[in-house]
Amino acid sequence: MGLQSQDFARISATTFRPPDVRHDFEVAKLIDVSKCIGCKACQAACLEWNNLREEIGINRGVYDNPHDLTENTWTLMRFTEWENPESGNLEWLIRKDGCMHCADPGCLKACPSPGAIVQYNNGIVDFVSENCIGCGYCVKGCPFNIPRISQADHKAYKCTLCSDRVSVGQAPACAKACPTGAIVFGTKQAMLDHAQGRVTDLKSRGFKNAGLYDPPGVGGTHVMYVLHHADQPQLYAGLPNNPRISQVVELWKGLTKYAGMAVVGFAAAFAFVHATIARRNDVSRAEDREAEHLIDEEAARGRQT
Amino acid sequence: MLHELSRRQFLKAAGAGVAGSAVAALGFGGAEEALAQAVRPFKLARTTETRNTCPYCSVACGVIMYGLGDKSKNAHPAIIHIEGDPDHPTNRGTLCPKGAALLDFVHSETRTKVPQYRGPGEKAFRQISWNEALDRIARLMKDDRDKNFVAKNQDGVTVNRWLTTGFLAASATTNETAFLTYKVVRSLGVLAFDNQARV
Amino acid sequence: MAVRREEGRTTVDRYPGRVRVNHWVTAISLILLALSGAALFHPSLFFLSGLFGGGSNTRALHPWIGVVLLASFAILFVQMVRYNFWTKADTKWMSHIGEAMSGREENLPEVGKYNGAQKIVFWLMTLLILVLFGTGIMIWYEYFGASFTIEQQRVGHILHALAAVAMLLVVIIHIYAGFYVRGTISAMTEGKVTGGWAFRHHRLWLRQEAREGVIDERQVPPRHHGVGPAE
Amino acid sequence: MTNSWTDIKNTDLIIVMGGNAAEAHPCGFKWVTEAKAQRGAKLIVVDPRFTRTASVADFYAPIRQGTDIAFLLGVIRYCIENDKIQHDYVRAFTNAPYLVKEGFSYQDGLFSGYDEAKRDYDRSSWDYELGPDGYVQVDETLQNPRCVYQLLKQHVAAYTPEMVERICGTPKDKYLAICKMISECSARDKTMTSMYALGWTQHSKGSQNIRTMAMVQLMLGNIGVRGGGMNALRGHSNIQGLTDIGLMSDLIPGYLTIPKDREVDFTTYMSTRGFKPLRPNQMSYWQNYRKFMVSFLKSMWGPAATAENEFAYQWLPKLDVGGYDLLRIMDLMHQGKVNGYFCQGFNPLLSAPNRNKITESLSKLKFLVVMDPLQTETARFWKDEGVHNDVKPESIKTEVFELPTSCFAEDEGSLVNSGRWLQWHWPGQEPPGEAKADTWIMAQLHMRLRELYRKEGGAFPDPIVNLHWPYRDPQDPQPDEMAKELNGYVVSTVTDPADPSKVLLEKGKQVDTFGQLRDDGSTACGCWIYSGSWTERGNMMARRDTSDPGNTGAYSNWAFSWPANRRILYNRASADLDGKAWDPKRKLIEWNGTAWTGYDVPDIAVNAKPRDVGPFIMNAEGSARLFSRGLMRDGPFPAHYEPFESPVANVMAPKIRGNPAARIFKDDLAALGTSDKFPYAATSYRLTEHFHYWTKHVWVNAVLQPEFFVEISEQLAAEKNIQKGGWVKVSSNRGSVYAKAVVTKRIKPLICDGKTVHVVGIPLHWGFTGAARKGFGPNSLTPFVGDANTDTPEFKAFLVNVEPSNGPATS
Repeated sequence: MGLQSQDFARISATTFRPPDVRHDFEVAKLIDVSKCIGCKACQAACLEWNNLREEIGINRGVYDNPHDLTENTWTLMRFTEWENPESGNLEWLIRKDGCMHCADPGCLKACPSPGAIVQYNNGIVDFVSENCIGCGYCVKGCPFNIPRISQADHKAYKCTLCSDRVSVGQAPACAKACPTGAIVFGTKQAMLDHAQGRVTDLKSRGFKNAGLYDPPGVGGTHVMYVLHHADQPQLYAGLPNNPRISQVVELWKGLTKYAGMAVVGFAAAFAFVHATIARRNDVSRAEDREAEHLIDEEAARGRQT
Repeated sequence: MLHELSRRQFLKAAGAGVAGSAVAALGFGGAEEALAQAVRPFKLARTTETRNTCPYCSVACGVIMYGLGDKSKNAHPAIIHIEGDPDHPTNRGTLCPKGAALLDFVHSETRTKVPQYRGPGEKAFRQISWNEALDRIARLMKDDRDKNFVAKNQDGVTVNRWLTTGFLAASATTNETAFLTYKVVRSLGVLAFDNQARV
Repeated sequence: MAVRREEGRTTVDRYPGRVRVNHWVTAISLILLALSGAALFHPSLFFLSGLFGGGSNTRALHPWIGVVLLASFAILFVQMVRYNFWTKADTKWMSHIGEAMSGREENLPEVGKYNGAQKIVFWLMTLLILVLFGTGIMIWYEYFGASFTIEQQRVGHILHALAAVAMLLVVIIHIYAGFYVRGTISAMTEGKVTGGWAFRHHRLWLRQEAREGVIDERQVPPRHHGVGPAE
Repeated sequence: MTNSWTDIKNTDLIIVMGGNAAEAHPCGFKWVTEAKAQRGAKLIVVDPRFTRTASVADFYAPIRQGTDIAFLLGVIRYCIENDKIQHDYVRAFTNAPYLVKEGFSYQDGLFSGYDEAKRDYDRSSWDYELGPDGYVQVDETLQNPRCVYQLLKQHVAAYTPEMVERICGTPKDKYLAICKMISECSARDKTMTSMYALGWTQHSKGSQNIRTMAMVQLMLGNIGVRGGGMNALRGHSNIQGLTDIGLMSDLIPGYLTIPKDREVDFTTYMSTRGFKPLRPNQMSYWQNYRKFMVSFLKSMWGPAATAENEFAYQWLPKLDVGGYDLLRIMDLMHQGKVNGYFCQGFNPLLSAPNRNKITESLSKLKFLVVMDPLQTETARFWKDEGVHNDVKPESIKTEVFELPTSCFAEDEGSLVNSGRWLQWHWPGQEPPGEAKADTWIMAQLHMRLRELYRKEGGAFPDPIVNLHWPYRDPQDPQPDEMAKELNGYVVSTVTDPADPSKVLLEKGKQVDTFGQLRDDGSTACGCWIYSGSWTERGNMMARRDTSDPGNTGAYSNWAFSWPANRRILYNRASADLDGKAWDPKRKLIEWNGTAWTGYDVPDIAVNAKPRDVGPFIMNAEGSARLFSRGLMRDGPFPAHYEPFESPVANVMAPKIRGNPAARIFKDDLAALGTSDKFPYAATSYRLTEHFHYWTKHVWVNAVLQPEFFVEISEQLAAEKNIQKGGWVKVSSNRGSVYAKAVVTKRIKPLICDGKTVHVVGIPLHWGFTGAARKGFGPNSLTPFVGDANTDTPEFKAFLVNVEPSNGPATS
């Protein structure tokens, strides 16, 4: 089953924007950190659904296992023990890390390979392996440090938001599995509404800074968090405070790209023009003869010394 | 149609209308593959669904097992995926990290597959047939029972007990298995009978 | 190295074989790097990856070609560096660059093996190749992805891109000059130039070469005395 | 569970104590988050560790393991002091007004009648004052100093917040905050639910832990109501079923009991079990004991069980001791008194306490048979696995059989969940290799034994050769056949005595309810509480109707719930004396003037008038027992006792070690450690990533939690110079293990009786088979002592020492 270009909002490394004629529902996944018990059901469901198996690691004195995202581990619980200076209470902040499916995806912007990264109209940002060349540009493009390159097949991998499930009307595997309903899935609007209710509840329970994490810097995301301390996202295993695509990447993929093309083109053009107008730079018969004389003189001088 | 569209778009961008064919020859072809191949096919289409219950804790979540084959005579069923049963009142489709990984339990490399026997002092198991195993076990049981069965206690009261062989029952077998086990074990007069309720 | 009197013409040796080989290895590497780099640089040029057997191969080959370039250029550098030290004359020559470009060299000072512009090209290439290789390492994800922070790699990318553009400019100038100044190409094909060419563009150098002596390769030497093998 | 998982959404306050629901039962815990979301309910967690349940709690307080009784008796004291009890409920539905015999007393940590030599009580003084009419004397005013209420008030007086802090290490302010939250649930329209598990049972006074909370719940009027109850979160998928069906030393299916030696015949046996009401016109299931028992015997021995031979009563073995539980049998094995042993899906080498003793015991067997879908350590107890199983195979003479069995995915039948739901499931594939269903294996063994006894004769063959075996294929009985036996069926047609032409029960038909069972042998029933699970209407356990009228969470047409498809036990107590719901918003059943109607099946007769019959019909009193008479071996009231291994002395009775009535064998007493050598208070538990000793065989779970570790506080780590993620050696007086150290803020040192107590957390789940890294279980360290009433091993409170180490490889 093929998709039509109308089904895409963005396609990497193409100089055209797909005709924006279809308007699917934008979907989103909402992760309510305050409801999360860190059971890792989402990790298990992800590995199982995507037929991935991670290698069996070791214990490093923490609950985080594996220790980081990998080409097989597309989502990961990150545990933070934090003593709240205000209440004096210990808080165990547990965040499900993984692709945020940005509205303005840095990975897609950085990708040099046509169609290796696509964004569907429903907002899902997907990697297309057969087009991926394994350059790792997406890693540099991502403000959340999510994509991982497999050393086995040199392709980039990350959460697909279960685009295969969503395409047949099912929720992502992690969202379906989540025992406490900390992960919910639906249209972006529905998720925003749901989040409001959660934030109100949390405020009523004394978390006065509770709020939604839907960072505008990347145009909002299709994976959002409800945080009890939305004023300090970095508490949650370094969730970026105000993520945006790196200026350097913007410059590299913006100005440099076009300026570079222009400059080189200009140089070529200049040469062409010069070649046509400038006087031929050729050796004249006269110079040939003068050369002979000069050679004789110098040769003679050479012999005297 | 799709093919045309993207190709035309690209050529415009490449600003090389004439060179088009050459370009194609050079192997350009990214965009339309993306369009054609983007989404991984849904893996559960046409698998056979079977309702079951998670065998771990006592929440007893409903699960759906997705199996290869359509139950036709020659299709050997094999479970390829397990997911929560959305109809189940308790788990409503959710599963914990154990339940979500049940598939690897069913297909675990360290599942027992053949009867094995280890003789006195031996360092390893060796495979034996079911008949050898069961005949031998029955013989060992009968000899022990005949030797140590207590029909009457010292006061001459009928007690009909057999104390020198014990039976630990499972924690995850079905009620039906449990009852058949109960019948067989109690009929022998076994009192050293226990289950995993405490641990 | 020598000046040779041949049937009907006089030539001056400019480049021995080993230099010519290095030059062409470097040149070809540069072209391949430009093509593969361009494929990854701008979507509208991605089709160039077809030349290398697709995107993945392009991604895998580009850095290795870079290694080849570095090696061959390093040798070239050793072979040429001693002719490329800057002199007052070069400064004077550069001040008349406009005349040179419009083909009038009468008022220019006599030039040795290389003129100021050529020396600048030489040093620019040296510098840019070093930058390109350094930043190239930083963004060679397959082997060095773990050795640099993502932020460093981002900077690496943009520097690599800028250096590459600059490199292209230098290369274009170098190649164009070769064509514009007639009689130059033979230096890197046959390894020699005509006496007239040397007289016109590198007179000082011609003098030195001539002093070294002249080899007469004609069948019938003229009665004219004073011709002998160079010592 | 008195209630069900789905009922938890109806609560106002959840207290998780003696358990870790979020980690051990995540999908059930969902209903806690539902209650929080739907009703704004609050969650309290009391645990030695800040668990993943605590991470989503509204209030957390630490407690030293093994001191829960002191904590909860203090709560009762608080409720009485502050008049936060539901008076009508307590007066009408509990035995608070009942008078207790003169002679009952409690002092210095002991109740009247203690015999130190026997470590047991003479419980005759622990009973009610009976009137001439044979009924209990009551004082509705609760003023009589001998009434249960006054005795309880006196009993709990010592458990002041200061005393609780001294014993439990729970800061007073936190403790009082919790008392306040709990006590508010004494209001008619507020309920609390208690979710507990092995954190309460695995103690030498486990049963009393649970009793104490049950008493709190009764004082608050929270038993029998929606969103209330005592909810035991059973650890295994069908451990409820195996207990119901009585796969225990002293049980017969449906909680009937195995005869004792003194019960020489059926009449004597029945004399102590028949029901004798303690209050006027009280009813009880046990009135029907004889019917249940005879029907069970008929299902065992069919035609061979006749009125003439007491329905084969004598074919049942008789008990000479309390029971041959796991600990006792292992001890006998250790003494060389056991020759053969079967483990059906059970891994005692890692599950039973004091692993070294278990290894020695198993080594003394003639033969061991293990039936399991997984390669267990028990089946390999003889295998030299280096530090992970340090034995010499050549010196172990035991014959071992490992029989491969099917797993859930390959078998059919029913499981009973914590909420007493019997749910049917279907197979999705064939067992791998030569693996077989347990039913086939048991049938094969029976067939062979029956054949041998028929051919050779031998010791008392009757119960074997006559075992009722009515299966289509005797070699391979099918689940539906056993299911129908369990439900019960009519053996011979029963007609109405008044009018013999009127057939009441037709031969061969399934019974609809245990009400139809007879004591004359005309019915057979494997397990009376399962009656109604497979009737003439078919398999009720396979029902999948998700409708839930009134949104009560009862789901009455989903599967089948014992008894009689009742979803909430003691539901009569959800209504006041006159049968109106305590809380109209949470109506369950109500008296409409002529009958009980509502969302659940009433547990008293549908037409039993409100003030006539008490709600707790399992008890002869018809009311709940705050004072348990002689029914608990270790006291009619709970009292604080330290664990057998404790870092501090019992501040209330310094001379007493452990629970004075708990059974402990001689060598095991000697093997106990003391806090001078083993200063740290250890506890064992499950992690959410794993299930018991199974999921280490599951690749994905092995990835999520790959390696054995112990958890210690940052303070202890600093004291002992232990690195996060470094190796430590943990040892008790019975053995030692190597583990990685998880150094965490989630465990904090406690101050108990002025002494700093460091808690060491030791998860189970690791062994030497499976996909996960090789490791150890806490049972290498735990003491071999059990609860006074159930002999559940004391896994949750023991003493260890912790030292930095280089790990098993180099040590």
